[in-house]
Amino acid sequence: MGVRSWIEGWPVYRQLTGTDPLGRGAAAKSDGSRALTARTDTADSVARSVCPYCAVGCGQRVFVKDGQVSQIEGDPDSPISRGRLCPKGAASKSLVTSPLRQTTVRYRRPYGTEWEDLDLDTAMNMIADRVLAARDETWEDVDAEGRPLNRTLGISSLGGATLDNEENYLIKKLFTAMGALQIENQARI
Amino acid sequence: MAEAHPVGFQWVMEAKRRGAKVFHVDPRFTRTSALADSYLPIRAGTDIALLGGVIRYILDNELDFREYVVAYTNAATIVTEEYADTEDMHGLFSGFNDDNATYDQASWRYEGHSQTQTTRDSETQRETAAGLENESHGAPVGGQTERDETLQHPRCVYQILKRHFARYTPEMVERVCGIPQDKFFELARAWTENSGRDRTGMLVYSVGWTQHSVGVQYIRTGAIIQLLLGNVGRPGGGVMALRGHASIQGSTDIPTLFNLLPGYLPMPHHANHPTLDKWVDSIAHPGQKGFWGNARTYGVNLLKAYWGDAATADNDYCYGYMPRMTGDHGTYQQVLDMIDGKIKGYFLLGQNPAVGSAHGRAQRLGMANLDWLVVRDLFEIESATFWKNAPEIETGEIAPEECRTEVFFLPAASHVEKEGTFTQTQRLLQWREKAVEPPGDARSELWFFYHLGRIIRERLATSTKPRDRALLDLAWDYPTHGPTVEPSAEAVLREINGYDVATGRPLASFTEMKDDGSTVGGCWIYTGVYADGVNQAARRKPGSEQSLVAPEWGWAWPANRRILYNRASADPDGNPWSERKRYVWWDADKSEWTGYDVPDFEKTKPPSYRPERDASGVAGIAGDDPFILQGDGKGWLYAPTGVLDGPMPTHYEPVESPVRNPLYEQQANPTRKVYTHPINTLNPSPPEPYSQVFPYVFTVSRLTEHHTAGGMSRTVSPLAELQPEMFVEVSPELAVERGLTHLGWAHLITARAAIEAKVLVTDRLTPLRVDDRIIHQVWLPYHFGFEGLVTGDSANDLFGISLDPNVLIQESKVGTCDVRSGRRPRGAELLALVVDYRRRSGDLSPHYPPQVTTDSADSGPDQEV
Amino acid sequence: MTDETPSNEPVGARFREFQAGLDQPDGQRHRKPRRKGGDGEQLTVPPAEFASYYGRPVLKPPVWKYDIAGYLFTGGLAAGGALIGAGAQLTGRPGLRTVGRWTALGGVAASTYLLVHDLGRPSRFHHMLRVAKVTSPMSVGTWILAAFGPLAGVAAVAELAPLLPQHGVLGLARRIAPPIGTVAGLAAAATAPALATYTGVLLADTAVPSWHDAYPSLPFVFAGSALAAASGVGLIAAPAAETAPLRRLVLAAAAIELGGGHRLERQGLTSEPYTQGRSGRLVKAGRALLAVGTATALVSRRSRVLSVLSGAALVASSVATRFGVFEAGRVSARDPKYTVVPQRERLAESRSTTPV
Amino acid sequence: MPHTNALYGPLDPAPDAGYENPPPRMGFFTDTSVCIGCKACEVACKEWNGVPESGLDLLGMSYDNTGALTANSWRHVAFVEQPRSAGWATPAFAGDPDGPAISPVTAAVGARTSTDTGTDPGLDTGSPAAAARMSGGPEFLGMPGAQPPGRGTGEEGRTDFRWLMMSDVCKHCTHAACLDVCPTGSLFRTEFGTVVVQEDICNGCGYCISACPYGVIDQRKDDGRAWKCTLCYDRLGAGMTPACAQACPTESIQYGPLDELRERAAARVETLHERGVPEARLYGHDPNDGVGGDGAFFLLLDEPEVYGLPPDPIVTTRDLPKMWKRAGLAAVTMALATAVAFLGRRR
Repeated sequence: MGVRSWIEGWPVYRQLTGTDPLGRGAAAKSDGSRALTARTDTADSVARSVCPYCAVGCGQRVFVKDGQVSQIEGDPDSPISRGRLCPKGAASKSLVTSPLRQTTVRYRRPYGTEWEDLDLDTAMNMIADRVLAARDETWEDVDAEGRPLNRTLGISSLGGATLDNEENYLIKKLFTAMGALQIENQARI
Repeated sequence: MAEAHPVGFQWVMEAKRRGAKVFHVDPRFTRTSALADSYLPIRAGTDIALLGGVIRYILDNELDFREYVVAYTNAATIVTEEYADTEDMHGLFSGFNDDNATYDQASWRYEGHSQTQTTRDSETQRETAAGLENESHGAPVGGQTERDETLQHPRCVYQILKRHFARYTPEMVERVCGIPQDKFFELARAWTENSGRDRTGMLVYSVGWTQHSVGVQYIRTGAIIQLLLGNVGRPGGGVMALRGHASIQGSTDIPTLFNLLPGYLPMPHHANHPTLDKWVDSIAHPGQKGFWGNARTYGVNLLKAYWGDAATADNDYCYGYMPRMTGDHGTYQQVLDMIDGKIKGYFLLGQNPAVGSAHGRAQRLGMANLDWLVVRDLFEIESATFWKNAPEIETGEIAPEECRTEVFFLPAASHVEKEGTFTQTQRLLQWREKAVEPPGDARSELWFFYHLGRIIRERLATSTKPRDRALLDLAWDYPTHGPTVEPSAEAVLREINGYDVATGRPLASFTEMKDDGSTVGGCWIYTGVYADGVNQAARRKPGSEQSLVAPEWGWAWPANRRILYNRASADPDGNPWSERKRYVWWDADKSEWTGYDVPDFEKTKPPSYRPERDASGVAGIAGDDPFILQGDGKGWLYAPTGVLDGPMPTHYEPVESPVRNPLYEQQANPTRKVYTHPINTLNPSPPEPYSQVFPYVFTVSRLTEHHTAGGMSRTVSPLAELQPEMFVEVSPELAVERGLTHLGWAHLITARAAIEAKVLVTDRLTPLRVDDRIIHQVWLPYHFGFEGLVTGDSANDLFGISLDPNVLIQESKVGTCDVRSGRRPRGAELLALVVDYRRRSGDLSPHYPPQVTTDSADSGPDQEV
Repeated sequence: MTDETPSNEPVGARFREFQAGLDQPDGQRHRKPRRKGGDGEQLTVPPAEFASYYGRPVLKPPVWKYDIAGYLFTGGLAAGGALIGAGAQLTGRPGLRTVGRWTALGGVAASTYLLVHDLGRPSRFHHMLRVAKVTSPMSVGTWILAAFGPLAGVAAVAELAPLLPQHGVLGLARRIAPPIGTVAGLAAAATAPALATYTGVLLADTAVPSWHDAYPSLPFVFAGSALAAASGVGLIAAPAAETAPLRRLVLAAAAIELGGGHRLERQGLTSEPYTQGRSGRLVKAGRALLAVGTATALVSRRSRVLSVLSGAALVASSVATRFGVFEAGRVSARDPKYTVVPQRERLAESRSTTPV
Repeated sequence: MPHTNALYGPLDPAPDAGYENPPPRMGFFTDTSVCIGCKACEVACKEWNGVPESGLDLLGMSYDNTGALTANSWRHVAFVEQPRSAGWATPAFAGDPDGPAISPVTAAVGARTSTDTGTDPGLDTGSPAAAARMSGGPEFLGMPGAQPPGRGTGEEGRTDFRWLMMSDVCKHCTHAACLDVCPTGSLFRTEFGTVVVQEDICNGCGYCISACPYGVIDQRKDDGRAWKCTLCYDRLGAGMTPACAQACPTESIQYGPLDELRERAAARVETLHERGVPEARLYGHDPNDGVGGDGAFFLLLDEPEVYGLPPDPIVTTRDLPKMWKRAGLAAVTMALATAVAFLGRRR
C-alpha cells in the first residue's frame, strides 16, 4: 500500500475531501463494514425444514456453510407461519449446534457410577442381544385358553412426538413383528 | 395460545384486527389473556360446568342454528326408553356396573337399534383406550335411525340434551367454576351471537383439556356447542386442538401406541379379534354408513405392507403374526410393572419421562429397576442420568452402586440432520429436507430401527421357532444411502402411501386400495401423500401465491382436505350458507362438489341423493349427511356408544379436588382408570375426610420460553436465560395467607412428593369464590429437572396417576397440594415430610378415593372440617 | 406488605417494612443489607414522585473507571503547568518555568496512560486518530492532547540542556535546546487552556443528567481547578522567590472555579448529587480545600511550610473536585429520578405554554 | 457544509452523513398493543448476531428475566403488570374476591435484583430509594397519568388488570449522540439511516454509553467494546428484514421505510382510540422531538417511563455549540488570568 492510498484511506482525509465533513457516515465507514455480507447470502445450501418444537408446523430455512448449520430462520413462503418463529423456533440453530449436545455413545454398566465410552457398532449389537434375550425370556405364545398372544411384555418403549412419521412407522412395524406390544408415545401423555 | 403457540396466535391477532372477539378461559392470566377481549379465571378442572352452562343457555333461549342442527346433527334422533340420565341418578347414567366401574352402553342406544352394538365390553374398551380409534371416525353404530325433525319428541337427542344440562345454570357455573355470572353471560352472548349463516365461532383448546380424568368429555362438550351453533365443517369454525409437539398428530396417525395400528386400526385383542374377519368386522359395524365400511381393505393393505410377499389371502395376510392385547399395556401400567420388576428393557426415543410424565418419582424408580435402558436423545436428559443425579439419590431411594439398570445413551440426529415428514396440528404433513450430516455417532431413529431390525433378523436367520417367523417374513428391504447407511425416508413414505403390487404405481387415494392383496398401504389415511410418485408433503408453493386455503403447501390427510366434514359449509341443498362463509358447495351445472378446499364428500353425489332403506357403507350416506365417517352420517350431540363415561358430558370434580361436587352426589368420574399400586397413593377429596390437609389447587403448563420437559430448551442458552429458574406463581392473597415473599422460596407437598420453587407473587392469579368458599390456585411450569443449563424441581413429581377412561391420558392439569414457605427439606427429612402429610390425611396405607360416591353419607355441599 | 387495607404510611416506612419481610430465612439472596452511601438514611419520603420500570435506571451509568476522574485532574494539571511554565518563561522565572514544564509533561504523560488504560481495547488507542470530529469532545481532546503532549514533552526535555556536554553533537543540542524549548513551551501554553476546559465539555456532552445540566459551569470549574492544582504544585516545588504570580493566580483560580461553579447547586433536581451523598461531600471538600489553600497561599509569602501546605491543599482540592464531579454524574445516571423528573417537568412546562 | 439542522431538528440523516442518493431511511415500528411478550425477537437477534448469553438469574420483574438492553441483549421485552383497565377488555377480575394489588411490591423486589450480564454497566441494580418510591402504593398523587407500574385507581380490590409487554431496542436516533461523540468513527450512520457500531474500529472508550439518552448502548466485559442493535445492517444490505422483525409472530415489530411506518403508526393509533384505548400514543415518531425522531419508534399504552424509557429525551449534542462557547470562554478566562497573574507587579 502506497502512502497515497494510505492517506486516501484515512477517514480524516475523506472527511476533508468528501461529502461527510463531520465524519458521521460515509467517511467513517470501515473496511469491515464495506466487506460485510449477510451469511444467508453466502451459504452453500439451504434446506427447507419444519420447526421441531410445537405442532403449529412453522416453516424453517436451514442455511449451511462448510457442512455446518450457519443460520435457521422462518420460511416466509409458509402459509402457516409466514416466516415467523417463536423464541423456541428462533433458537433452533442453538439447539442443533448446542455445545451440550452429546454426540458419542455413552454406556453405564450395571451398578456403575460413571459413564463409559462405547463404540456405536458394539452398542447396536449389545442392544440387539438384549432385545432378543428379553423377548425370549418373556415370550407369551398363547393365553390360558389357548388363544394366540404372540407377544412379549418384557420390552417397553416410550417415544417422543418429534419423531418423523417414517420413523414411527418403522418403530411400530419392527416392534409389532417382534411381538413387543408395549410401545407408547408422548401422544398418550 | 400466545404462551405455547405464539406463531399460531398471529391468526388470532389477524382475526382480532378484523373485529373478532377473543375470550380466554384459564386458571391464571397468561400472555393470551393479555391480548384477549375478555378473560375468565376458572377453577382448574371445571370446564364442563362452564361449557354445560353455555349449552343450557343455547337450548333455553333456542339460540342454536336450527337448520344446521336438524339436518346435520343427531338432534332429531330418538333414543331408546331404557336410557336414564344423570338427572335421575345422582350423576350416573343408566347401565352403570358397580363391579368393574364401567357402563353397559346398551341402554344409551338409538331407538330401534339392537342391544349388541359393539363386540367389546366397556372394560376392555377402557383397558385398550378404544376411544383413540375414533380420532378418524365415529364409533360403530347402525346407519338407520328414527328421527323427529320437529325436535319435540321427549326422547329425541335435543330434548335429552336439554334435560341433561338443565341444572347447569349461570348460578351453578358461578358456584362450580368461580366465574361471576356477568362474565359467563358475556361469553355465552358473544358465542351465540356469532352463529348462523353469516357468522361462525372457533374453539381452541390444548392439553389443558385433554389431561384430565374427564378429558374426552371436555372436548365433547366443546364439540356439542360448536355443533349446536353450526360451527363445524365451516370456515372460521371448528374445534381446534393445539397439539404440543412437532409431529404428535403423526404419532397417533402412525401410532407408536400399544392399542393402535396405523390409520386408527385397533391393535388386535386376544379375545375379541381372534381372526382377520373378526378383527375387520369389529371395526366396520355391519350396516353402518360411511367410508369406515371398508375396514377390511385398510387392514389387508397394512398387513401386506408389513409382511409383503409372505402375506397372502391363504394365510389371512399374516394376521396370525400380530401380537394381541389382553388389557391395559399403556405407559403408566408399564411404569408400575417396571417397579414390580416385570419389565426387562425400555427404549426412550426423544422422550424424558423422568420430568415429563406424571409421578416423576415412580418414573425414576421404575427406570432404576430395569435390566437395560436405551435412551436416544440430543442431550443427556434426566431420564439418562437418573442413576446418578435423580432426587432419589439424595433420599437414598436410588444408590448408583445398587442400581442394576444398564444404560445405553445413543445420540440422536436433530431435525435438520435427517429427512422425513412431521404431521402438524391441522393434520398437515410437511417434508423436511436434510441440511447436514449428523455429528459423531448421532443417528436418526430411522437408522436405529432399520439397523436394529437388520441385526436382529440376521441373528435369527437360521431360527426355526414359529415366534421368529414374523420377524423373518417382515418386509424390511429399504434402500439405504450415504456414509452412515441411512435408510431412505422417502421409500418408507412411499410404503406408507401404498402402491400397486404388480406395477409399483403409488396409489393416489385410499379409494384405490383393494382388499385382495393386490395393493399395499401402510397407513390408509395417508394414501395420496405420494400420489403420482411425487412427495406431496414436500410441496412448497409460497402461501402468497395461493388461496388462503393454500392447498399446494404440504399435504393434509385425508386426501389433502384442510377442513374436515366441509360438506357442512354448504346448506342441505348444497349452496353456501352465505357469501361470507362460502367454502365448498354443489355446482349444479357441472354436477359436482367444488370450492376452495377438496370437498370432504363424494365428488358427484348430489345433495338430493337419498340412500335405499338398507344401504350401508358409502352408499348409505345421503346427499346431506356431511359427517361421512360417522355411522349415521350425523354430528353427534349425543353419543349412543363409544364414549365410555357417558353419552353426554357431565361435570365431575377432578380426582383430587378440595371441593365437593356441587352438581351431583357423584364426585369424580366413576369410570376413570385407577391404579391401585402402593406408590400411587392419592390425596383425599370430599366426601372423604381430611381433604383440607391439601387445601390448594395446583395446575401446571408451559412457558413460551421452554418446551415440555426442557430437553430442548433448558439445554439451549438463549432460551434457558429467558426463564432461568423453577418458580411458582401465587396470588397476593395466598402469599399473605402462607407467608410467601416475592422471589423467596416455597415448597409444595402432595401425597407423592414435595418440591420447591421460587415464589412469584403476581396479580395474574386470583382467588376464586367457589360455593361461598375462597379457593386458592397456584401455577407451576413443568419444564424443570435436574440436568441442563438451568435446573429445578419437577412439577410433575407432584401428580399421582389417574387416567381418562377413553384414551388413558393422565390427569396432570389439576391436583391438590399444600404450600409452605421456605425450601423443602433434604434427604431423609424430605421423605419424612411427605409421610407426615400422608399420616395427617388419613393413615399411611395407600389411599385411592372411592369411584362411586352417590351413596355417600354427606351428599350435600362440601363440609368444612 | 399485602395488608388487607392499603397502608397510608409514608412510603419509606412501607418499604422498610417490606424489606423486613425480605429478611425471612428464605430470602437469602436479597438479604444483604445495602450500606452504600448511607442509603438507609435516604429511605425517608423522597421529594419527587415519578414512574419508572421497577425503579431501574433509564440510562446506563458511565463505564469510565476512576482513570477518567484521575485524568480530569492530571489533564488540568498539565494545562496549568504549561501556562505557568510559559508565564515564568516570559517573565524570567527559570525555576518556576522548569517546574511548570515538568508539571505539564508529568501531567500529560499520566493523562495518556490513564486514558489508554481506561479503554476497553487499549491496543486500539490509535483508532482515536482515525477521524477528527468537532461533535466529539473526546476526538477534539485527542487532537488537543496530540498537539499538547509532544510540545510539553519537548519543552520539558529542553530543561535538561544544561546537563548536556558543552561540545560535540550534544553540545549543539545543548545550544539549540533552549530556543526550541521556548517555542515549544509557548505553543504548549497556547493549547493548554483548551486542554483544561474541553474536559468540561467532555462530561457535559453526555446524557448524564448532572453533567449535562452543568455544561455552563463545568469548563470554568475545571479551568479554575486546573490553575489551582498547577499553582499548588508550583507553590510546593518552585523557589519561593518566584512564586508571587502563583499567589495571584491561585486567587484568580479560586474566583474562576467558585464563580463558575456556584451554578452547580442551582440547576434544579440534578444539583442534588453535587450536594448530597459521597459525591456531594467530595465537591464540598474540594471547595473547602480551595478556600483554605487560597487563603493560606495569600498569607504564606515568607513561610515555606505554609506554601507547601497551601500547595498541597490546592492539589487536594482539585483532586476532590474532579472525583466529586465525576461521581455526581454516576449517581445521577443511576437513579431514574434524575432522568424522568426533569423531563416530566419540561414536558409539563411546554404543554402549559403551547396552546391546545 | 453541514446541514443547519445537523445537530438538532428534523433531518434526513443519510445525506447528512455523506451518502449521495441513499435508499429510503429504514426503521422499526414496534406496536406494543399487539405484543404477546414471546421474546422471539430477543432470541432471533441473538441467533443472527451471535450475541452471548446475558446471565441466568430470575429477576422477578414479571416475566422479564433480561432486565434491560445490554451489550448482550439487543432486544429486551419489558413486562409490566398493572391493576388498571386494558381499555379494550372486560375487567379481568371483576367479581372475584381479590385484595389489594401486589405489583408495587413486586416492582420493589425487582428493583433490587440484578444479574451479571457479562456487560458493563449492563443491568444495573435499582436503588433502594427508587424502590421505596415504587412501593408507595395507591396514594400516588403525582403527575397526571404518570403512574408507576402497578399503581391503580386507589380502589381496593384489583378488578381491573392489564399486562403490558414491549420489545425495546436501539432507537437509531436521527440525532444520535452515541455516534456524534464517538472519537474513532466506530459508530457510524449507514446509508439506510441507521446507527451501527463497527466492531473492527471500536476501542471501548465508553463515551457513547454515557451519551445515549435511552441507556441502550453498553460495553461487553471480556471484550471491552461497545455493542448494540445494528438493525441487522448485514441483512439490510442483502435486502432482508432484520431478524427480530422477521421472527415477530404478531407483527408487533414492523420493519420498513420510516415514512411508511409513521403513516401506518398514526393510523393504528387512530384505530385504537376508536376502539376505546385512549391511552395509546406514539413515542419517538416525531421528527421535531429532542432527537429529531427515532428510527425505531413505538406505540405505547402508558407513559414511556413505565417501560423504562425517558419521557422527553433531548440529544446532548443539541447544546454542543453552547458548550464549546462556554469552554472557549473559560479557556480565554484561564489564559487571561494567567497573563494577569504574571504581568502583575513584581514582588
